[in-house]
Amino acid sequence: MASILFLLFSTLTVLCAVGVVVNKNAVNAAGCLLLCLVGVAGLFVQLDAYLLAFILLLVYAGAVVALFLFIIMLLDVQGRQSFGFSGITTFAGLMAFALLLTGLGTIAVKGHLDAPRLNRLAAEGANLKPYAQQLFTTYLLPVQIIGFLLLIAMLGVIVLSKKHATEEPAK
Amino acid sequence: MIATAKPDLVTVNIDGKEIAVPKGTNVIEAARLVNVDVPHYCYHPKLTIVGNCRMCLIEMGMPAVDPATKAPIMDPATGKQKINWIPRPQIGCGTNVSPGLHVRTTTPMVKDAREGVMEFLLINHPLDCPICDQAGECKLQEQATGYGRGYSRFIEDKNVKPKRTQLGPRVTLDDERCILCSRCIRFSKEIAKDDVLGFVDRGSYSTLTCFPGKKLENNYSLNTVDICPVGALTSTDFRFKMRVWFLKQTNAIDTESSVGANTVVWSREGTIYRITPRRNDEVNDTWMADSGRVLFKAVQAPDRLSAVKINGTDSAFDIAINAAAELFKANAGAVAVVGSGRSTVEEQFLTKQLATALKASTHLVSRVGEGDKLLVSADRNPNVRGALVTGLISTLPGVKLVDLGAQIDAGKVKVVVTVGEDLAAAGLNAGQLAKISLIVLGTHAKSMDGGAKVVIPTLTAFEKSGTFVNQQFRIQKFLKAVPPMAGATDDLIVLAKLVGAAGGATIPTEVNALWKTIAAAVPALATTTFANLPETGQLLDATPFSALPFVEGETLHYKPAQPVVAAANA
Amino acid sequence: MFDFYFEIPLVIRLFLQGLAVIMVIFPIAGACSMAERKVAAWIQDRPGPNRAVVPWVAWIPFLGTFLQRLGIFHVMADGGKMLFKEDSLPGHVNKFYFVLAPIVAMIPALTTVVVVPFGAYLDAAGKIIPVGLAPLDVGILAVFAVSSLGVYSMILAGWASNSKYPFLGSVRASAQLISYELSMALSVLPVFLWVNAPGMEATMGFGRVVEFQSQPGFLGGMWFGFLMPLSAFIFFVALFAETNRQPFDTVESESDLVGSFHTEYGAFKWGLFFVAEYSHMIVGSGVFMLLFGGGWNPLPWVPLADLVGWLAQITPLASHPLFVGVLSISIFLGKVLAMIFLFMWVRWTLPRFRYDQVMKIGWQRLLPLSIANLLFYAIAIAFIQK
Amino acid sequence: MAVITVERKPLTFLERTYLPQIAGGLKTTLKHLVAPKKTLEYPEQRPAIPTGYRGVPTLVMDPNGREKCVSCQLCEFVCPPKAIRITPGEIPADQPDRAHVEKGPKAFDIDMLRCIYCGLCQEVCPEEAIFLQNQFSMSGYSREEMVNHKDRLYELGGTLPDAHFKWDKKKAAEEHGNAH
Repeated sequence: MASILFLLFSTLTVLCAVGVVVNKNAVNAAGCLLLCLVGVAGLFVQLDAYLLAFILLLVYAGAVVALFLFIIMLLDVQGRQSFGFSGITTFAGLMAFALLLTGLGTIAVKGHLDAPRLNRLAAEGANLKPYAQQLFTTYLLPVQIIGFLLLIAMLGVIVLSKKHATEEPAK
Repeated sequence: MIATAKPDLVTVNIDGKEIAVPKGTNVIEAARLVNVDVPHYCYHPKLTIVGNCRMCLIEMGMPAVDPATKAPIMDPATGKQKINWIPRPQIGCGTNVSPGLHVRTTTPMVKDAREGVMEFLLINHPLDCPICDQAGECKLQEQATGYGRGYSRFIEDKNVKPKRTQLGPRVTLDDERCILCSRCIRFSKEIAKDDVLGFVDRGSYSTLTCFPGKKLENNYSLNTVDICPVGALTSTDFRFKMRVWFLKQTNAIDTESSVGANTVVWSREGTIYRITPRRNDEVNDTWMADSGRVLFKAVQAPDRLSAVKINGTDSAFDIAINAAAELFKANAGAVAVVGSGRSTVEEQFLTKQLATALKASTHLVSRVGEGDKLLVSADRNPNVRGALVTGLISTLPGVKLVDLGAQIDAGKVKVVVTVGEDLAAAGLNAGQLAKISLIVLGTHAKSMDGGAKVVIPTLTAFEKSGTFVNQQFRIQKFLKAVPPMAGATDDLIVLAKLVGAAGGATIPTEVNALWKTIAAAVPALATTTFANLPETGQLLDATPFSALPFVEGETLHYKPAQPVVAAANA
Repeated sequence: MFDFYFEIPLVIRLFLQGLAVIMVIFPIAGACSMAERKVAAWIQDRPGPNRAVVPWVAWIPFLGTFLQRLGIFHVMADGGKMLFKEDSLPGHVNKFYFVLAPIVAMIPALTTVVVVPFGAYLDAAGKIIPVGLAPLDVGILAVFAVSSLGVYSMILAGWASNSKYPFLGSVRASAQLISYELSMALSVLPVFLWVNAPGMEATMGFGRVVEFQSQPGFLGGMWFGFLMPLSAFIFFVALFAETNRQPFDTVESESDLVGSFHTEYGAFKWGLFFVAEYSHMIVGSGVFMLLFGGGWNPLPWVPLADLVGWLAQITPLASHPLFVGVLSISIFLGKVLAMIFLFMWVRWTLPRFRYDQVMKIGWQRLLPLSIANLLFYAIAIAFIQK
Repeated sequence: MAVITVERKPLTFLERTYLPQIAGGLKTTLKHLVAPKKTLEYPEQRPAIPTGYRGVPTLVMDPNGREKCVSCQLCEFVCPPKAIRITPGEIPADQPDRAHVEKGPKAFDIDMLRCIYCGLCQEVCPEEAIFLQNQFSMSGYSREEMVNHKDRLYELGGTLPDAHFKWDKKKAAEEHGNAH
């Protein structure tokens, strides 16, 4: 039962992940991304990590991808010709590939988690407390810094988008 | 002051406006020339004047002259010659103009007089306008509106007189509506020369009736209906059929004989309801024969042809034209064309073109009856002279198609195109008809349609525009009154297509465009255009045909140029 | 007595339970559309739909007429119409997403029910056990997460319709839903701060919340709606916005957007959108009642257990788990339906906000208010529960 | 034109929350929710038709049950949308009670898809034969059904009192003979 579900969700996730990259139609790609996230959430649920699953859904599926779609539709980018690889995109792609390889290599080499730790995670996975505790103790500073960075970014976006209004004299 | 009169004109003053009119004109006609309406009932320009309706009362006066010295008496107030106004109103119809005559039609006295006359005319009138067929063209309605007082003081019972009296086969009389103008009586006596009508009894018992043992049944009886100013005389045929205000009037020509009486066709939504005469003082005055008024019934006759047929089976127009073309090709040089004196000038022109293209002989069917010396002439074809003018024929047609019969018997003719003519009735026998392939353009089913190779339905004179040349060589136009019947095709289009099928040139089929072609091809019509043809027609030069023995005798406004050749073949 | 049921394999049992819940939710959502018409009519001094009738029901002397006047059969007539009328597919639409959108609308609407408990029973120990398909620890998060996916149906429907008004509607929808999700989430946090008292196992489920509202004592028996009125208010307002109900139905505003995202839809696909909307309302009302309205407790300070105790004095049958379950589910359903009536009542009372007003209320009023509310309760709870 | 500047009072805090107004509105609607219904249940309950109501045009009979229309076609003439179509006909002389009227409609059609209920036909009728009465619902499944023929028009119109008895007087005068 569990393995069937795992296979189902992992297949869905992988196929949709490929779909995000391969799809020329931006709306289809965003749809694939959404399904991909749902698949990942399903995998999380199987690990009894309900909190992660639903936060993933709430933040990424519910809000971020919705905004993606929103912008794709507003800009109507789907008819555009795709750009070829330029120097910088090739470089970025290679970097991303290298990072992916590194990650996979790391998991392959030392990704094996010992059973007691897994069990402990499984027991606490469904519970809020460990997450909260970690967030508000060990990782308080990073969380705050990241939050602050996001706030700055948001302010920057607002300032940039408001710039037009000041440039064009109001009548 | 009064201007010097021209030799044959007299100058009169009507409502302050001076006008020179011919001597002998009465005041109503003179006033009409200065657009002053003098209301009248009994007066009719083509009938004698009796002055019995008293509606046309006017105030009249003459310039004052000193009886002793004959010197004009001047009015010190205006500095003009004084007018001696007659203290009583005078009738306009019975008063002929005289030099210096002064007429007033708007004074209180005239107004009072008219109101009085109207009141008397209306006291016994049944006021049944909702039922009356004259409503809408009734002089009594018009003048009650224009000159009446607008209300009735008559509270007594109205007179009762016979209603629904049949004066004759075509005329119904409602005596209650009669205002005793006697127009009908005078018409019967003077124009129709059939004195059958008269008044009986006196006072308010006066009643119009036929003389004992007589009936109003002459061929001009319906003219009494036309001239009746009220709804007393009504046409039995048109009675209660349709209100006149719904009817569209289209100028037309009576097709029953070569007189070419001018008519108006009254129609509504494609249905013709009646035909009335149209005034043309050169042709028919204001009259027409009863027999011409029922011709419209042919339009919706049950035997109207409505389907193109090839060998008796329904087909399509283009296929029929192709079939005709094949017949023409297969029998080149053995084709004859029978035109018709009932066709319009345009159709006869196209028939001529067809004959030329086919190198065919042309024939015309003659119809001769007895002329009634009034408005029905001996030649019952309306347009034989059109065939002469367009060159379709050069001699008058024989009574029977003897030539054509002989040619068929001799095998020289194998295909006959007939334009609206019944060849069996025109003199071909069954054996001759069996030998030929017949192409029929016709409006109504005829005896030989079953044997015809190709039948193409065409239009009656009411469904198309065109021209006729009458016995006076007067070319007169008529217009399309109702839309063509479904399935029938305009003769012009059919003929033009046949000309094309025979290998001739393309000819326009729209009347105005066609007339340019006709004007170019026919010298006698070189200056004529359809659009500019006057309502009263245009006289053509008759001299090239003066030697021909026309059959018509004398009719109204027509005298034969030479003694009538006795209708030997009649 | 029901042992045979528990012998059925779990998967099938879950499937049956899910089906049962859907079989309840779906007709209620359909009936809501009828109720909406009736409420609208009553508020407008009209009798409302009262004509349709099934013959053999009409023969029942009193009840038949009553049901007919109530318009019950119009639901069936409407459903039949939706099913059988021609389902047109406009030529200019993106067919795949056009068909997908109403299906996507149904998924979150029916999935969220899974984590919402809708009743309770007393176990052998006399402990209240919530009844629900999947009582998760993270219940409220699951509801938020899954219901946030509902926006996709509107976005897809609007975009796939390939027409002006639906697209504008879908753009509004996505912005509005995302805007009010923030306030909504922040408004419920004080409740969970309160129920996650020190020393207790951390949870974001609904069971604990209802449990907290069933305690003895003045504060204990008080529903959170009274304890945290501002939270309840913010949640309530945000709920209107999230379900696109008047006065926040700018998404579907007929006067300026024709029909918004469902302009191009008809027949059954259109009906699915409506059922989804009412399902959202039902689930939203349920969540509201669980969090702020005492869940299946009949009255404030009168927990379900007390009621069952009183009834058990009359008849011992009252303490049977089945009876308690039915009783609690009825109470809860009654509350939910009352809440839905409130939705309708508001709809036929208030005019629609302008879109800029909606955004202004969301970001400039409700969001600061909910943050202040959160801070206030965080500090207050910190003091109380220290 | 004088411009009156109306000062807009600033809203109080409570007003700016909209809440009192919303509560007031809910109160109003709640009252209506339980208030008695004000609508008519149409097919069973019919509205009272005021006098002078212009419903479907109909033909009426006189108190003797004779048709009043003499097919003068004035209504056909005046009808703005040309909804009326009359075929006039002669009343045969063998109908003793009606022959003196002479003329009556052979066919009388009113196309209710064209009729605009303007009432001009009633106004113009010299015989007071056509009335726009209180019939207000016309429905049918086909265009043909929506054309009221003569029998239907009389069925709808019924008999109306006649103040004039014009034709009876006419008949009496005829029977009485000359009125001298």
